[in-house]
Amino acid sequence: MRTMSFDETIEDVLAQTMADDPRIILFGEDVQLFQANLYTQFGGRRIRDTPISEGAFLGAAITAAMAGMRPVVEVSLVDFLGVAMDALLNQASKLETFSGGKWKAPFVLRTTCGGGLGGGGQHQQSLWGWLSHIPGLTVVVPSTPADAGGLLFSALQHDGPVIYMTHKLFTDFWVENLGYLGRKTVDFDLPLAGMRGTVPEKWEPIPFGQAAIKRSGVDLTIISVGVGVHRTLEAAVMLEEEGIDTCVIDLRTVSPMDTAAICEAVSSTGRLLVVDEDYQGFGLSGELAAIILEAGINANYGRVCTEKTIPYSRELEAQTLPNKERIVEGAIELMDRS
Amino acid sequence: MRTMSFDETIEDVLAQTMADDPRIILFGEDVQLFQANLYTQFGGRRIRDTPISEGAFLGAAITAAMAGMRPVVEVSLVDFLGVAMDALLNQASKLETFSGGKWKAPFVLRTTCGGGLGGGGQHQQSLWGWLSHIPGLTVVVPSTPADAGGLLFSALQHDGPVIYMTHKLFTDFWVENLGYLGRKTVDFDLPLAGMRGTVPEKWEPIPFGQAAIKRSGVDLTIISVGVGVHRTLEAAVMLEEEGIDTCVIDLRTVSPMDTAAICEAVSSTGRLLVVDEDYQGFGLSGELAAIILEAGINANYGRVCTEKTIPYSRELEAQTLPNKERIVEGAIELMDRS
Amino acid sequence: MEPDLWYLYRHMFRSRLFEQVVQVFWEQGLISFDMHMGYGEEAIAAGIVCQMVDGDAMALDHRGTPPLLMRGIEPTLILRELMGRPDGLCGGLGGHMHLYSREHLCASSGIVGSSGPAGAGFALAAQYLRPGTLAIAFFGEGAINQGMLLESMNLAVAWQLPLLFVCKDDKWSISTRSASVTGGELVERARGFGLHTVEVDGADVEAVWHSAGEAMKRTRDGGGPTFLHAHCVHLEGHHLGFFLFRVGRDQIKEMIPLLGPLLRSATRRKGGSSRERIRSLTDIATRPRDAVKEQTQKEKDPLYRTRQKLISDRDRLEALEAEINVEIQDVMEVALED
Amino acid sequence: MEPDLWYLYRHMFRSRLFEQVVQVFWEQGLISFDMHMGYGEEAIAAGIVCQMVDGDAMALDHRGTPPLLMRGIEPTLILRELMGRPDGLCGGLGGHMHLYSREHLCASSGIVGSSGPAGAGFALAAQYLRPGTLAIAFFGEGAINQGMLLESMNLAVAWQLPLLFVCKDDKWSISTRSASVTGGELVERARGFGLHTVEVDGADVEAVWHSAGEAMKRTRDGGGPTFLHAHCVHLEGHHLGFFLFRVGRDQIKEMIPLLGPLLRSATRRKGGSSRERIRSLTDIATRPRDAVKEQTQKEKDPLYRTRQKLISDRDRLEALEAEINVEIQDVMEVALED
Ligand SMILES: Cc1ncc(C[n+]2csc(CCOP(=O)(O)OP(=O)(O)O)c2C)c(N)n1
Ligand SMILES: Cc1ncc(C[n+]2csc(CCOP(=O)(O)OP(=O)(O)O)c2C)c(N)n1
Ligand SMILES: [Mg+2]
Ligand SMILES: [Mg+2]
Repeated sequence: MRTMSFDETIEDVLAQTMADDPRIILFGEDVQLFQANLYTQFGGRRIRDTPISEGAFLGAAITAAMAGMRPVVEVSLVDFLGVAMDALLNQASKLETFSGGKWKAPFVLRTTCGGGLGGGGQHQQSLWGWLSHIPGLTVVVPSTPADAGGLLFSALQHDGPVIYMTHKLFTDFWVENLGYLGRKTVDFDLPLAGMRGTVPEKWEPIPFGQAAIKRSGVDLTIISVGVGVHRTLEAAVMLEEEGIDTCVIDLRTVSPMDTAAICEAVSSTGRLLVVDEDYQGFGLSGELAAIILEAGINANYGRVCTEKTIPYSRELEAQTLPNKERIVEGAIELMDRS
Repeated sequence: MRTMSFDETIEDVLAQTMADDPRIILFGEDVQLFQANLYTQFGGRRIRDTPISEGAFLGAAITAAMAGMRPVVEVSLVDFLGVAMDALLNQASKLETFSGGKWKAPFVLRTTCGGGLGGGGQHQQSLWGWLSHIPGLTVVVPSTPADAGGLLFSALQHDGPVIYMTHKLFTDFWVENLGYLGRKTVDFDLPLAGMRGTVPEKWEPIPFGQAAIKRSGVDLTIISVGVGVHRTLEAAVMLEEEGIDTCVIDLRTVSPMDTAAICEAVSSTGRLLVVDEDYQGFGLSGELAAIILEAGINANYGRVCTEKTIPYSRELEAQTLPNKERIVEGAIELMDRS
Repeated sequence: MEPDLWYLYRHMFRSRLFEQVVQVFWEQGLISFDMHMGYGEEAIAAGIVCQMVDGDAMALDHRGTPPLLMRGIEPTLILRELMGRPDGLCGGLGGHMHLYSREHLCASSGIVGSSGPAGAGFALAAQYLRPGTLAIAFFGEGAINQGMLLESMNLAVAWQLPLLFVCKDDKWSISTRSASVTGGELVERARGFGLHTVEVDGADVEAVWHSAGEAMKRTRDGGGPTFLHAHCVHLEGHHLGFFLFRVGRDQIKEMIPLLGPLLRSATRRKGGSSRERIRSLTDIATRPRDAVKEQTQKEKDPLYRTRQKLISDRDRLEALEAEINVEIQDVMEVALED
Repeated sequence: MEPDLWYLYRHMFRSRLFEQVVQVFWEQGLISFDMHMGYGEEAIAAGIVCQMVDGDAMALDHRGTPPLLMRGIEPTLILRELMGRPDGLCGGLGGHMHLYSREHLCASSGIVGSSGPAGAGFALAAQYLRPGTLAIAFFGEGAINQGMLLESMNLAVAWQLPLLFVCKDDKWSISTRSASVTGGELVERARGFGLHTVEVDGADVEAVWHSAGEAMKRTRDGGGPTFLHAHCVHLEGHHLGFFLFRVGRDQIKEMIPLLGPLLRSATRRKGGSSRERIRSLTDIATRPRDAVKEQTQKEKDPLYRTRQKLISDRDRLEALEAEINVEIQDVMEVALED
């Protein structure tokens, strides 16, 4: 076991797989300097800066993959996918069906998501549930360095499009470059346990659709993903003090989802709280409700999500994103209900 | 009461409101010929053809609205919004929050949705649940001429962005121009009761977020929207023969949703089947599950949705979209479960 | 070098005959939705595709049939795909706007402009995996206002991609005169992005062959991307059964049912000035006539033009045509087999 | 007509001073995220905005402060907005990338390129509601590769919108040299869309005033849209605390922690050739230095340039500066009040 930061993990897996597989190239805006180490090792032919043309270069990643490459394409923030959505909605996701199962596009779209740095509503969305609505896309949201590495390793071997989402707060790079920016005068509620941690000596793929049980408990199941997992784990400690024993599940991949693990955990506690930094309506929290109802599980259910556009003000932002306090409150409310 | 087709209804409301309100202009690809009557009455200054630049002209609709106009912007099929999603995801939906509640963009995005004409997976998506995930958008999906008129009337008075979706199968225009195309050799399963019907002498706005109870029943609640409502009503007749008494609810607006009506109907029957032509995962069907669970309603739940990319083959298409048979089957399964 | 006109004509004639079968099948209801024909652009396809080599790739728009045929894809597979048969090119799942052949590196899409990014991705893969090969992106002049296509022109120049952009300019996008929604001259626009450019009469297969050949040679040699602007007509208009053409061809029969509503609109109380109304009416009356007239000029039909050059050797010509007739007859019969 | 240089300088100086307060607040942690400054583009803003009249509109990018100030928006409101205060311009909900003023018809967005469509919409409304007024769209040279901006250039020409496109070209988009990802010359590109074009030294406020004035007059008179290409620098680089500038300014301190990983990457077994690696390392070492050097040339600082022209009347100059100093001091104090 080694200890690594989230960023180092991603770089390590990329460096290793790129060394082994010449079909992997990486492109996106500013990647040469943002990924200076990879740029140094692999040079400008395999690490390419792009124009600010997400529609063109994400679209190009698809056919490049179809023609034998394994592109890793970076769109710095998931919010920017609005200008390139056709590539996901109508091209990448549909290729396998349209070609009668004969052709697939193995590329990885790396992007960051999530809030907590005071960046307002247009630079801090999560959107994993939104993207998962489209059949044909794999959506990955790791919450620890070990998961980040194992899931990226899988993504780079997967035969279809994978959207690999990194929450900004996990990465020293984005926390520094959108948050601190050299200052000591600002403070962020960082999920430290997700930013740095032990990782295996040798990378092994983590299969998609396999949730991680982060904590077992008998009173209540909380399901989350990304930074929400860490907020939930902190809340679970507080809940323990209230005598509430919480089971915490990290989905790790939003699409596909680990239906079996979800159903098992919820049916054993009889209570489900979803903690989701993505928007509340028509997303992950709803899908989880449907899954347990479809399975015929009778459970108390609540959700702590982002209900509306994220405000810029740090104070309002903190209230809008799922935080410890809201989670504890939601959990207690759920316990009281029955 | 008058009898009108779905198309005539929309034209009638537009003609009336455009005559009364000079701020209403209409633009989109081919609207001058697709809306030849309005073009004749209002001329090329108010009915404008656009280049195939959905990103630019949908984006322009927002600021035109902010600056005092009331644009009706047409994107012929909802699938094409992939190329213009930024305008919805990051601009229109967020303006009200970003401006501190001081500025809104009153425009109507008219688009068509849905399948059943053998148009394959890139021209027949529904996406109302997907669009509703984004806070700040109103999403309207009428299923009768009367609702189409009343809801369009409301949309044209609303102070924020409204996505007004017309299912292709309701409109003579699209059924002819994407389906029959002058042929008598093709057949479609048309929702006749939604294509033509009585409408009020004088248009009255229908408030958003008010579902319609299309049929009452004590055994099972089926909630749907768009053409699904008609498929469900047909299925309800078949279910009646099986001795199952079905309550059918037409949401009419997907965002906002009529939570009260939903909860009332589901708690009285104890069973909910969602019939949704949009994709199953992370969408409307999930949100409905969450709503009833949040309300503490204990219900059997099932869903009949579009589970994957819509295939081109007419036969496979018919199996993929929610059809009578699948609805009946889903309903019986739900009845059997308890 | 000079092109082999007999060879080119063979391909063009074969494509024309094959599409005539498609048209018959479509009229019989065996093919659904708005079938877009390549009638009229055969010379562009032939002049380019006949110079492609193993490893070259193509990104196609909604008129993919002629290039696919000329590239060597089994006609029966295409026809069966259009019929939605499981033994079609894509298992009947793609349909006429989504024709794929992995072995020939051909992809299509029904989203206007998406062949730009798709071509760029193919060309990118060519740079790494198949030096000396190239990609072709086909699209119409209407597509040239779609952002992602414009982006991909820039991307191709920035990355010096081996990519030939082929704009098949029939002056119309559906019912819109493209000039009325397009600024500047297309060749100048492309040059403004730093592309090599060439303009050619797309009905003259030899001219296309020459200018495409030169551009393809340059791009294979690493000389960067080219924009080829080829003028053409579409003998059946936008798609089979297109209303503009039905009206334009049979004004009396097709216009009469439209007249009542049009005249009612023209005389409604509020609206545009009478000058505007008259202008709209004139426009509505002339567009169909003009469209048909422009698209069906004999001397712009590449088949007619090329045949004129070969007619002196009538025996050879008739033998060739007879041979292809037999082939296509056979294709038709095989396609109809169970 | 000649510009009043004193008047222009007043605006420029006031903007500079105000932004210096912003910088101090940001350094103190009172403002979050990546604050983008207008330092260096004051002459472009002043030369244009000072010629705007009532009813004119502005679509701004991520550097909105100078134009907003010059347009007459209360500086305290802006400052408080940047601080996320409820009494800010947008109630603290928007933040520095989303500054709106309804009464001044000003809108901003942090999505690169979106000021194109936004400007088009404002201009469209002007055509209907406020003939003789116009809209300005501000953006950087990096944005010119974003599809929706390119689309809006075409749309503006097609609709002859009263719109002035202002490209503030600092040669850099974040850490990328824009020339390395951009094909052709920008002015030629714009001309290829049919726009009027003008190129100007953006550090020369009189030159900007003249060329913008002419373009604005033409567009007010219905002469169609113009593309104004203005060269400038950004004294603080992409945003405050930007790593490229930190490294470029203090190579020793900032580069040292990066060196270890860089050298390890440079010497890893597999990867690029040693020539490629050396090229990458050189690039990484030179980009920061070049960026700082290019952006901080005194003679490209519009404040310095303009001041030189006024310095002969030192008393008046100092009085003016003192007066503004007092105003901005006051703004700062008021902004900090509860
Ligand atoms: C993004 C998008 N917008 C609109 C459409 C609808 N559409 C299909 S073909 C077409 C016209 C294309 O015109 P052009 O590019 O000139 O090709 P042509 O049909 O004339 O060959 C349009 C608007 C679409 N498919 N995709
Ligand atoms: C669609 C989109 N892609 C990427 C970004 C990230 N981004 C913000 S500013 C910027 C560079 C813009 O460069 P330029 O247009 O030249 O403006 P400058 O910052 O140099 O003034 C980028 C890439 C974004 N905000 N939006
Ligand atoms: Mg065309
Ligand atoms: Mg720049």
